[in-house]
Amino acid sequence: MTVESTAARKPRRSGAKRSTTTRDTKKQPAGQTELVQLLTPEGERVEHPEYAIDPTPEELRGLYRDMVLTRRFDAEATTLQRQGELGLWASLLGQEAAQIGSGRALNDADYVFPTYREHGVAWCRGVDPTNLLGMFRGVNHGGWDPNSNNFHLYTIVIGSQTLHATGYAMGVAKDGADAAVLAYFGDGASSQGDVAESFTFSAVYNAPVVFFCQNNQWAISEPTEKQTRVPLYQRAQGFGFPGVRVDGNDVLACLAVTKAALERARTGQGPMLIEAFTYRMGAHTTSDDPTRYRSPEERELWETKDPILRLRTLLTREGLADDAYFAELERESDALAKRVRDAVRAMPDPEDMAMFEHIYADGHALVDEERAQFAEYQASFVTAEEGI
Amino acid sequence: MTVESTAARKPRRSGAKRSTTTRDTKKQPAGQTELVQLLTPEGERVEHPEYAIDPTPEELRGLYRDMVLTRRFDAEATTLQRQGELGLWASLLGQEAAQIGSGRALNDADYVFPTYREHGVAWCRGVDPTNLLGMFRGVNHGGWDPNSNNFHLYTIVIGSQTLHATGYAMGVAKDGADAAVLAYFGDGASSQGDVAESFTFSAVYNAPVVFFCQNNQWAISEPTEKQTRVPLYQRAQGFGFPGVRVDGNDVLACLAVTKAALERARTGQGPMLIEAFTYRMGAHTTSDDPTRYRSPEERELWETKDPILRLRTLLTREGLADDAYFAELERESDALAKRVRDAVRAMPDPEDMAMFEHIYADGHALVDEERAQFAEYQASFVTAEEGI
Amino acid sequence: MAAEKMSLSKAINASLRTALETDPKVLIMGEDVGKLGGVFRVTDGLQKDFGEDRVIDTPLAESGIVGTAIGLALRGYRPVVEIQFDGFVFPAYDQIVTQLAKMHARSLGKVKLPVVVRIPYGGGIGAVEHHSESPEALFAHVAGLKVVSPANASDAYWMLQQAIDSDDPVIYFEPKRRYHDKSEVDTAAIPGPLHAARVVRPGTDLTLAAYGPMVKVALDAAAAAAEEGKSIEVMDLRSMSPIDFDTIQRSVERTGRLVVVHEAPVFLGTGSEIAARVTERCFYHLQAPVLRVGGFHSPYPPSRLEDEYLPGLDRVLDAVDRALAY
Amino acid sequence: MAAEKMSLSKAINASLRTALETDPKVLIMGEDVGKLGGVFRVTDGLQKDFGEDRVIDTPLAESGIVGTAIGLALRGYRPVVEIQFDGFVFPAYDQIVTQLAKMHARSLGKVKLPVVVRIPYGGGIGAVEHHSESPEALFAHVAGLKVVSPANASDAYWMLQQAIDSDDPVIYFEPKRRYHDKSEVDTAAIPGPLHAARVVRPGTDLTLAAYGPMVKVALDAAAAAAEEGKSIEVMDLRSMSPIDFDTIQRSVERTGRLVVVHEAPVFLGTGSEIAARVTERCFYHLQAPVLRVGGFHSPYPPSRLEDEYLPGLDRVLDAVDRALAY
Ligand SMILES: Cc1ncc(C[n+]2csc(CCOP(=O)(O)OP(=O)(O)O)c2C)c(N)n1
Ligand SMILES: Cc1ncc(C[n+]2csc(CCOP(=O)(O)OP(=O)(O)O)c2C)c(N)n1
Ligand SMILES: [Mg+2]
Ligand SMILES: [Mg+2]
Repeated sequence: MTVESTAARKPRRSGAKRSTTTRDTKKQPAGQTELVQLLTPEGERVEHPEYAIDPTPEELRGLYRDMVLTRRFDAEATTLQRQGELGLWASLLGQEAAQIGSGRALNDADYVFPTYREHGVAWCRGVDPTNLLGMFRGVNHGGWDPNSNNFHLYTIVIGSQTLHATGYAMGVAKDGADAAVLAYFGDGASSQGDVAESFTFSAVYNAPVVFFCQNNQWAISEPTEKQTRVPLYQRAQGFGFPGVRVDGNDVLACLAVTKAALERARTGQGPMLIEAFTYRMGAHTTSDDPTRYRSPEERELWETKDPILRLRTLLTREGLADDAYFAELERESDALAKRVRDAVRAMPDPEDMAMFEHIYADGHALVDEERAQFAEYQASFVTAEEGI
Repeated sequence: MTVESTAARKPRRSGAKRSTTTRDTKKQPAGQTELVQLLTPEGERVEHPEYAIDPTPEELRGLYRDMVLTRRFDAEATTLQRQGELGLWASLLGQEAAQIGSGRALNDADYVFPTYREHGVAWCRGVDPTNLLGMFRGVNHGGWDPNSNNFHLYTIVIGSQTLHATGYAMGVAKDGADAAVLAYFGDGASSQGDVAESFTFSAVYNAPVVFFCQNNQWAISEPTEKQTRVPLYQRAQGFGFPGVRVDGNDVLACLAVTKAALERARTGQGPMLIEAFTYRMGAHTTSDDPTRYRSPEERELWETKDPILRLRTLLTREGLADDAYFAELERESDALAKRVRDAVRAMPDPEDMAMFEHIYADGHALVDEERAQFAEYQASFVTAEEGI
Repeated sequence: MAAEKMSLSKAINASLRTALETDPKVLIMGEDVGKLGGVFRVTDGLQKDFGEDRVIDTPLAESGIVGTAIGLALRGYRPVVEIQFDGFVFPAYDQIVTQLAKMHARSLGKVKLPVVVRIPYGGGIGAVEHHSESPEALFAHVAGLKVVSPANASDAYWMLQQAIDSDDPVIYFEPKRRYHDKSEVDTAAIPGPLHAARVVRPGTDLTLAAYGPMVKVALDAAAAAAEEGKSIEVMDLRSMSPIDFDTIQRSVERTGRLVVVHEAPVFLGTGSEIAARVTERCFYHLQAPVLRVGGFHSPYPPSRLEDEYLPGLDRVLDAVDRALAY
Repeated sequence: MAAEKMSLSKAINASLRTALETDPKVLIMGEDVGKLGGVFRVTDGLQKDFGEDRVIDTPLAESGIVGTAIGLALRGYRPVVEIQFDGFVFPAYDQIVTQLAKMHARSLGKVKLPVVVRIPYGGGIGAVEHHSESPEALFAHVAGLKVVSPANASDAYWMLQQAIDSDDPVIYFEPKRRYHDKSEVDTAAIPGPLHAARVVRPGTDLTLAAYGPMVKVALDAAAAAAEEGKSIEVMDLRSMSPIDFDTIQRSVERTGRLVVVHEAPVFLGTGSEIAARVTERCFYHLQAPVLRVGGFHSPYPPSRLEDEYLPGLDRVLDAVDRALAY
C-alpha cells in the first residue's frame, strides 16, 4: 500500500491545480500573514531567505518514508478502532508534514511534550507505534517511558503540557544542557489560560522551548475563528518572542523552521512560536462526525495540498525515487500495519489488581487497605465458586 | 490639608526638574513604546494627534478635586489601619491620575470591574468611600450594591474579574445597549491565565470591554520584569485588538485615552487594552514593607512625576484656581476625612448570625440546620449565664 | 407535549429547549454545543432554532466559559454552561469556587448568580483518561454551590428546569452512561422539590442510597436481593448539596441499616458525610455501621479495568450482606 | 544545629535551608518568595544565600507555578512551591488534580513527581476574603496526592524534610496562625513516619483528634476538661492523606468516644471520613457517635466574625460534653 491508503484515497483525483487563493485569504487577512513555504502543493521547491534548507536525496526519501509509514499506521489504528480493538483513535491524517517536519528537526537530547495526536512525532522519536495504542485501547493511560525517547506521555487536558514543557526547559537551562524542548498544542488549545501562562513563564525565564501549534483549522466542531480573530502565530509577539506561520503541509518548511527555532532556543535566545497551518483531514476522533459541522468542499480543497503527494511529486520529478522504491515502501507499510495489528490484538487486558499499582511512588496506607480488601472480596468469589 | 497630605508630603520638595529619561528607557526599550502624554510632569500641556482633549477650567478643577479628595481619603484609610480600625488597607497613592482619568471617562451606563485598589474609580462612580472600608475592617466582604453605581465589588483573586467584565460586556452587546465595560487589573495580574482568556473571549465576541492595566511597576515585591519582557500594552495585539500605553500619572491622557477606548467599544469596535504606566508610591498594602525590595531612589524619582502636583502647576500657572480654591478644597478634604473616620469608628460588627445569611439566594437545608444548631448552642450559654 | 417516553439525554435537550423558549435570558454556552450539538448531542438542534446568540460555541477555555457566564449573569442573563467532560471542569474550578460560589455572600445578597454548570460525569463508557470521573464531592464541600444529579429522564427534565429557575449556582451532574436510558417524562407534571431524596423502591431490611448512574445498580441489587428474600429500600438521593438527611433518616430509622453507593472514590466521597451524619442522627437505630461502596483511592483506571473499578451489582450486594450480617 | 527553640515559621525556613544545602536539585518557587522572603517571611534570606536560580520569584500565575514545577520535576528537580494563601491555590487546582496527582499512575510508575506545594492555611489572623480558608479535603479526596499539616515547629521542620524527600507530590499545609508559636526543634533527631498520627496528651474518656492549627485548641480543651475531671486523649493527626486510622482506632477502642475538630467546613470535611471509617472499624466500641466540630457551610466569614466561626475552646468542649452525655 502506498500513499493512496484507505483513509486518504477518495478525493485526491480531484486534481492538484485547483486555486486556493480565495479560501486562504479568508483565513489570512491580506498582508498580515506570511506563510513560510519551501515546497508548494505542486511539488515545486521555493526559496525562503530566512529558512534555507538543502536536504540530500536520502533525507528527502527519509521524510517521505516517515510520512507514508505514519499515515499507514494511523489508518491501521482507525481500522482497529472500527473493529473494536481500540476504544478511540485520534487520527493525524493530513498533519503528517507538520509532525514529521518538526519531529525530524529534533536532536536526541531535545525533549518533546505532545498532545494526543502526535503519532508522527512519536515515530520520529523512536517510540514503538504499538505503545501509542495502549491508552486508546484502554489498557493504560500512557504506555511508554517518557525518558527512553525524550517523548513525554500524551496529555489530554488541553494545554496543560505547555507548562510542563516550559518547566522542563527551565531545567534544561539550569543544567546548561545543549538541548531544547518542543511543545505541541492545537489551535483550540491556544485559548487555554495555561498556554498563555507558558508563554509568560518561558519569556520571563528565557526558557529554551519552542511552541509548535498545529492549526488544523478545527477544535472538534469549532473553526479557528472561535478561538482568535488574528493569525495565531501573532500571539507570541505580545509576550516578547517571535512567532512564525509555516505551511504545515510542507514537510521541508516545517523541518527548516523548527530546526531554526530549536537552535535559537539551544543557543540561549529563548522561546519561539511556530504556527503550522494545516488541516485535520479526518474526524476529530473516531467518535466524531465532521459532516455535522464542515463541508466536503473544504476537505477536498485541502486534499489538493496533501503533504505526502507533493513530496512524492518532487521525488519522482527529480528522479530521486523510482517505482521500486515506492513498491518497497508499500511493502514496508504493510508490514508495519500487520505488526501493529498483531501486537494490538495480542495486547492483554491489565490484571485487576493493577488498579492499585503506581498510584504513589512511596506507598499509601489507604491504597494498601483497599488493595487488601479488594483481594479478599475477589477471593470470596473464588471460594464461593469452588464451594459449588 | 492640601495636596501635601501626610502620606505624600516628604519627598515632593526634591524638585520637579529631575530628569527621568534613563530610568524610563530601561523599562521601555527604545522605539518600541510610545507613551501617550497630554500633561508633562512639569505641568505643560502637550498635543497628541490621536487623543485630543480640551477640558474646561471647571473640568480641570474637577479632576484636580477628585484626585485630592481621593488621596486624602486614601491617607485617612491608611491612618485608620494604623490605629487598628481597619485590618488592612491597599493604598492607591500615586495612582490617582490613572484612576480619576479613567473613572471620569465613564458614562453612567458603563460598568466597572475593579481590583481591590480602585478607590479613585469608586469615587468617580459615586460609591460612598465609607462603603469601601467594610471589607478592610473585616465587617463584610464587599459593602455596596454593584448595581447602584455600576461598580462591581472588589475582587481579590487576581485576574478573575476580567472574565466577569468580558461576560458582562457580551451581555451589553446582546442587549444592544449604548454602554461599555471597564475592567481594571495590575501588571502582576497580566500573567494570570484568566486575563489571557478574557482577551480571547472579548476578541472573539467583539465585546465592548476596555481593559485598563495599571502598571504600577510592582506586584508586591516583584517588578514588572518578572511578568513580561516587553511592554504590557503590546499583549493585546496578538489577540487581535489594539493596545496603548498612556502616562498613568497624567490625568488628562488617562481621561482622553479611556474616553476614546470606551467610545470605540460602545460603537461596536470591540475591546482595547490600555496600559497606564504609573507607580505605587506606598506599600503594597499596610502589611507590606517595600524597603525590603525597592530603593528609596526609585520612589523619589516617581515623586517628581506626581499626578496631582502637575495638574496643580497647570491650574496655578494658567490662573484657573487661586489660593482660596485650594484652601476650600483643603477644608473639603478634611471634612471628608472626618466623615470617613467617624463612619468607620461607628461601623458595628456584624451580628454572629450574619454568618448564616446570604450564602444562598434560595435557601439550603444544611445552612438552616447549622444556623439552628448554632443558635441553640449560643442560647445554651445565655441560659447557663442566666442560671448563675 | 405532556407525557412521553424519552431518553435521559433527550429529556435534557427538551428541558433546555423549554428554558430557551420560556425565558429570553437563558443562554447555552460551551465547547461544541452549537453546530455539533455537543459531543453527546445533548444540545442538538438548539443553535439552529435559537441562533448563535443564545446557543454559543465558546473558545476552548473552561475558566473563560464560567467566568464570562458569571459576567453574563451579573448582566441579568441565566447562562447554562456545559463542561464537555467531568475531568475538564478543573480549569474552571477557581472561577466556580472563588467567584461563582461566593459572590452572593460577598455582596451581602445583592448579587445573584443563576448559573447552571452541566457536567456529564461518571464512567462506564469505555473512555480514555479524564472522561469518566465523579468529582461531585469537590463541589458539594464548597458553600454557595448546589449540586444535583438526576437518575432518570423525568428528573433530568425537571431538575434542570428547577436548576435554571434557581437564583443560586447549580452544578448539574449528568450520568453520561445513562444518557440513552429511556423513561416517561411528563412535561406538564408538577415536580417535587429539587433537593428532596426519593424512595424509589420500598423495603424494610436495609436502606440502599445512591444517585445518578448508581440508582440503576442499586435497583438491580435490590431486585437480586429480593430473590434471596431480603427487602431493600432504595433511595435516589438526587441532591448532593444539600443532602436530604431527613428522608434518609426516616428510612434508616425503619430499616436500621444503610449502604451508600457512588462511583466517586469512597475516601471523602459524599458517602462519608452521609455515614457521619446519619450515624449521628440514628445512633440508636443503626444495627450496623453505615457501609460505603464506591471508587477506590486511585485515578479512574484505564477503561479495560472499569468494570472492576465501578461498584457493580456484586460489590453492592457484598456490602448489603456485610451490613445485614451485623 | 541540634535542639533549639524556634517558631514554626522559622522551622520551615530552617528546613528549606537544609534541603537547599543538602540537595542541589531542590528549588523554591513562588510569588514573592525571593527578595521579600514571602509575605510571611518564611523564605527569608534564602534567595540571598542560594541565588535567584534556586529561589525563584515567579510570575503571578499559580497554574504556571505548579505546571512549570511539574516540568522541572520531570527534568530531575525537586521543586518546593509556595502558594501565597489558601484561597489562591484554585487557579493551580487543575494542574494539581489532573497532572501532578495523576502523572505517576499515567506513566505506570515511570515518572515520579517529587513536588511539594506549601500552602499557608486557616484563619484567625484577621485577614480579608480568601486568606483564611482550609481546603485540605479538596486535596485529600484526590488520589495521587499526599496531604499533611504540622502543628508545631518540630513537625514543621521534619515533616517538610520528609515531604521534600518523598517521591510523591505532597501538599503541605502550614497553620499560618501558629507561625509565631515557638517550640523545641531537634534537627539531629530521627523523625517518626510522615503519615503517622501522634497522641499528644493521653486520656481515657474520649479521643479528641485535630491537626494543624486546631491541635492547640484541642490541647487547651483537654486541659479545661481535666479541671472538670474529664480525661481527654488528644491526637495530632498530622496527615490527612493518608489518615492514620490504625492509631485512631487503637485510641477509640480504649476511650469509646471520638470528637474530630478542624477549621474546614464540617460538611465533607476530613472529619466526615474519619467519622465514617472509625465507626466502621469501632462499631462495637463506640459509646457515642463520632462528633465533629468545624467550620460552617458558608464562605469563610469577614474577620470580625471569625472568632464565632472558628471552632474554639467552647465549641470543642460543647461537643466533648455531648459525646460524653451518650
Ligand atoms: C481542558 C479540556 N477541555 C476540553 C477537552 C475536550 N477536547 C478534546 S480535544 C478538543 C479540541 C482540541 O482542539 P485543538 O487544540 O485545535 O487540537 P486538535 O484536536 O485539533 O488537534 C476538546 C475540546 C479537553 N480534552 N480538555
Ligand atoms: C490568585 C492570586 N494569587 C495571589 C494573590 C496575592 N496577591 C495579592 S495582590 C498581589 C500582587 C498584585 O499585583 P498587581 O496585579 O500588579 O496589582 P497591584 O497590587 O500592583 O495593584 C498578589 C500576588 C492573589 N490575591 N490572588
Ligand atoms: Mg485543532
Ligand atoms: Mg502592580
